[in-house]
Amino acid sequence: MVISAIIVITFLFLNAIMMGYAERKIAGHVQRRPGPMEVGSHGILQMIIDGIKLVAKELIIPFNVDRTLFRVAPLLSFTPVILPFLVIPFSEKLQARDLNMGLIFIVTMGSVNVMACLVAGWGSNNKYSMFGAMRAVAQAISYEVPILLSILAVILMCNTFSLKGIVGAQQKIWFVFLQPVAFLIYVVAGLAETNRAPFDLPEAESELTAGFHTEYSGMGFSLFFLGEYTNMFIVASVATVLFLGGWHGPHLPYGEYLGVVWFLLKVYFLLFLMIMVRWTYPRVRFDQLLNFSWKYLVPFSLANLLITAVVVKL
Amino acid sequence: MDNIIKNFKGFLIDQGFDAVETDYEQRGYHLEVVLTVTQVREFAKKAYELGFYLVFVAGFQVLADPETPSPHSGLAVVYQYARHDRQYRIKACALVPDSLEIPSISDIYQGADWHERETRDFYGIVFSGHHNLKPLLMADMDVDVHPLLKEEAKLKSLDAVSWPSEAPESTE
Amino acid sequence: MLESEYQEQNRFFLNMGPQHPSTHGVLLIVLEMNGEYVLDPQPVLGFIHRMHEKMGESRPCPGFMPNTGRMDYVCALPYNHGYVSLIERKAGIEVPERAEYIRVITSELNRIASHLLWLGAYLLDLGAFTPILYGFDDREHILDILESVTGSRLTYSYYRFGGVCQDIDEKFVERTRAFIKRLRKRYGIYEKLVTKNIIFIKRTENIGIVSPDMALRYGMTGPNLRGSGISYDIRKNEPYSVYPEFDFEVPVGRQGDCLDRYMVRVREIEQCLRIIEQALDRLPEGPIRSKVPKNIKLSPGDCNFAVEAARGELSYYLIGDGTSTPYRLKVRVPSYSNLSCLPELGRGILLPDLVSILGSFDLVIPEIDR
Amino acid sequence: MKQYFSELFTGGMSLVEGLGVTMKALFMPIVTVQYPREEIDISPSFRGHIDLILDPEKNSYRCITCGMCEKNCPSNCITVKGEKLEGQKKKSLVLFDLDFTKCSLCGTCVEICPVNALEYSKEYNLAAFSREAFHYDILKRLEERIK
Repeated sequence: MVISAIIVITFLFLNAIMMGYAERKIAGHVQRRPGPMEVGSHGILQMIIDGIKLVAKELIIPFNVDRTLFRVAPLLSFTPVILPFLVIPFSEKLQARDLNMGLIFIVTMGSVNVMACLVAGWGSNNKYSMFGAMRAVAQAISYEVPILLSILAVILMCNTFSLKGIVGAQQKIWFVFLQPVAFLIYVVAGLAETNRAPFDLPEAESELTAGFHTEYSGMGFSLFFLGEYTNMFIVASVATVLFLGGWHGPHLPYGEYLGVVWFLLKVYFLLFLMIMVRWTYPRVRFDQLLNFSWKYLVPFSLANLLITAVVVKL
Repeated sequence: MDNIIKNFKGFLIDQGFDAVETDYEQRGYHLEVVLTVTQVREFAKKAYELGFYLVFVAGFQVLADPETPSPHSGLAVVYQYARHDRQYRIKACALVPDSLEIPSISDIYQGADWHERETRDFYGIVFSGHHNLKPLLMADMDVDVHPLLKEEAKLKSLDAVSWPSEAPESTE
Repeated sequence: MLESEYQEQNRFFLNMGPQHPSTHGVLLIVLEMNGEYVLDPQPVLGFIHRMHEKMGESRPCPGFMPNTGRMDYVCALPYNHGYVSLIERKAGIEVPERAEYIRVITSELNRIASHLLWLGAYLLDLGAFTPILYGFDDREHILDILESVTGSRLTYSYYRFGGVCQDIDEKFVERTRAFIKRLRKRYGIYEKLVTKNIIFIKRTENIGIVSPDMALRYGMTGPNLRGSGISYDIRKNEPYSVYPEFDFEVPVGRQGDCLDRYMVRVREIEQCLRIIEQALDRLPEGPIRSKVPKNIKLSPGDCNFAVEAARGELSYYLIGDGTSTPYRLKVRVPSYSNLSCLPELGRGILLPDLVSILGSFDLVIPEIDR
Repeated sequence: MKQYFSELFTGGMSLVEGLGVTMKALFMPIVTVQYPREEIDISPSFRGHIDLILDPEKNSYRCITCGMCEKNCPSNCITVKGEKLEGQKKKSLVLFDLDFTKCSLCGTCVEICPVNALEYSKEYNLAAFSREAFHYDILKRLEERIK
């Protein structure tokens, strides 16, 4: 138990470091510049140095903040994103617990995350943070709906909430081909759920300076950072499980373990797309974001669900 | 020159404004108007009706002239107007009386708001009727510092900084 | 009644700036807000006020030359152009034709550089990170070209009374032509990445509509005015230098929203390229500097010169007193008047829209504060 | 209703197109210069701070200490001092100080010089920890070059 916990946490940090590095490198090349180049060959150690810097930094607690909430918020953002690792099936045999309500568990944990934004924004005693928090909550609430609806369409097709069961149902054909609309809706809503551009309104740099984590420095900030990347990983891996066939892929020796290779490949492909999207588009406005959810995503996912239900019944 | 311009000049002459056409090549504006303090708003209103926009409001300082018939404090305000549709630029100038007060035109041309505040900052000219005459470019604590006021020794009389009163057209 | 009381209670103030990412420098806007709605934005200026006008009055007129470029460092050459033309008009100095052509070419290059920088910065305000670096990529070529002839990259101080300080050569012409070709090829990138982008359109269309009457009342000029559908460009309406010899259009917008202001600037880049092309084709031979007296005397009387800077009408107003030092030098900067409409324009809009409007005005704060 | 779908479609297409641009850029070569390791050539007309021209005939400066540059400098950043040394007809330069913290690089001094004694240096790597470091003694710089 302890060992697997250590493995998960190590993986979390590694993932965040890799993602941070990839993000900066990809951003660099998209903008026709090389990205980090100084620390290590091609700047490969840059994120480690940055991590050390953040850890070593003084924790600044501004005047008049709610100290408890201010300190709790980074933990709140980090803890719930570890738990879903319990149920994610990396390959056929690499899964800590195959809960029969696995999907529900992940979705629940995913919505705890927004609490962190709210608490951080409220506790910071800063108007910009408060704006960020309010936006985060409104955004999370309106985007949970299309996420759940698009997930439901998949559930209808395989009759189980167990993640392993869902992957197993995609032995022959991935659900992305059967449920393309649900997949698109899930990815878009997932971007909003993880507060990534173009839906990064809670931190909206050019409007709210840094949104809910304006006042955070050092370790507090890096926990938010870790939380964000881990959350991205979870959203991408759920998408992989639900739509991209999980660990399925061309046959590998020791497939029941090495399926993890395919799984991670798919996850990181999705993450790559998410990064590219961030470095391409402007940010949407707040009311447009909500409108988009209620006017496009929800009706489409409802219609999709309806059609799925009818087809499955037939 | 077409109708609006003619109309405008006619109006100015009728109203007793002192309007002189000037050589554009030499001065960069077409019409020079000397306003009295009471005419400032009237002039702005007419200019607005005829579709002129306000280019800027600026002040300048010359030697004070306490003698009659035209006593002034040495401060003057320059208004420049221009048009969007044709090449026509007007310079209007008003000498500020001893009370240092001149009516504000910021309710006619909202753009004059900041220009007037700036002029107040630099010269201490008070624009009466301005809704918010706080320091704009200068700091709040420097309400009484007016950087563009010159020392007595450097001041020149109004005549010394104006074009010679002979019409410049005669230089053929 | 109840509602207004509720509104009253929920008002609060938010300081946007002077270190806010999207105020582009040290501009402070005190926002009176209700939730995310801006009730009353009041700009607070003067953080980098340097009293350029006083400096102009306290030294002989050639000494103010370098200052002009410091006011608007993004588009310094039109500022130089206005000032040298003013002194030339005042002192009756003739300028050789070749020098005027060079001035036009370099000024227009500088204008493109300014518009490219603005394009990127505006998109940065709207949350897209990449266009600014593409803009910088193109702008860098312009700066290289300008550096090869002026010797510096930002604050050029290139023009002199009666001409320019360095002649352009074949290589400059070649590089400029190559750049024109290159930039035309790059239009597609900007169009696909920005102009057509649905998120961008949604963020700018029908936002911050400046009516023609409002533009007139506030004395707005430049692309901000042209966005409202009024075709007013000093280069066309009050031609100076050799601009009347070139064939170019003045792009105008339809209704004066942020998208129109964006489109006007983007289309203006193409017009600038056209002017440069024509100027390069017709570039006359000859001297680049006329004989100018060592000590320029500014005769008594006032004089005005207006040029079209990248952001609008730039007017220098000078009162001479017979010495070589201006008695009074007023600089009318475009952004000052453009920004002054913000309190009216920004009433009752969302905070992100305010950012969008601010960005679309293309503000350069040192120019406003002078 | 038609508009609803057409907007969704054109909007979606525009997003895909935008992604295409950045995807393409991802695989294009980089255009930036890695400054401390790579350097680009400085344009020959680059205007750095001023330097005295080394006259090859005299193997010395051309300056006649007339002080025109000092007088005409808009920022008052040049100090020129000349003294009549023994056994010489003309004044010779004893101090040519440039206060680079004030200099606005306008080039007035170079242009006004009656004997063309000044040029622009090509130095741009200018950084120091104190203000005083930017008071360049140009005469000393020239003497170092002569050596």
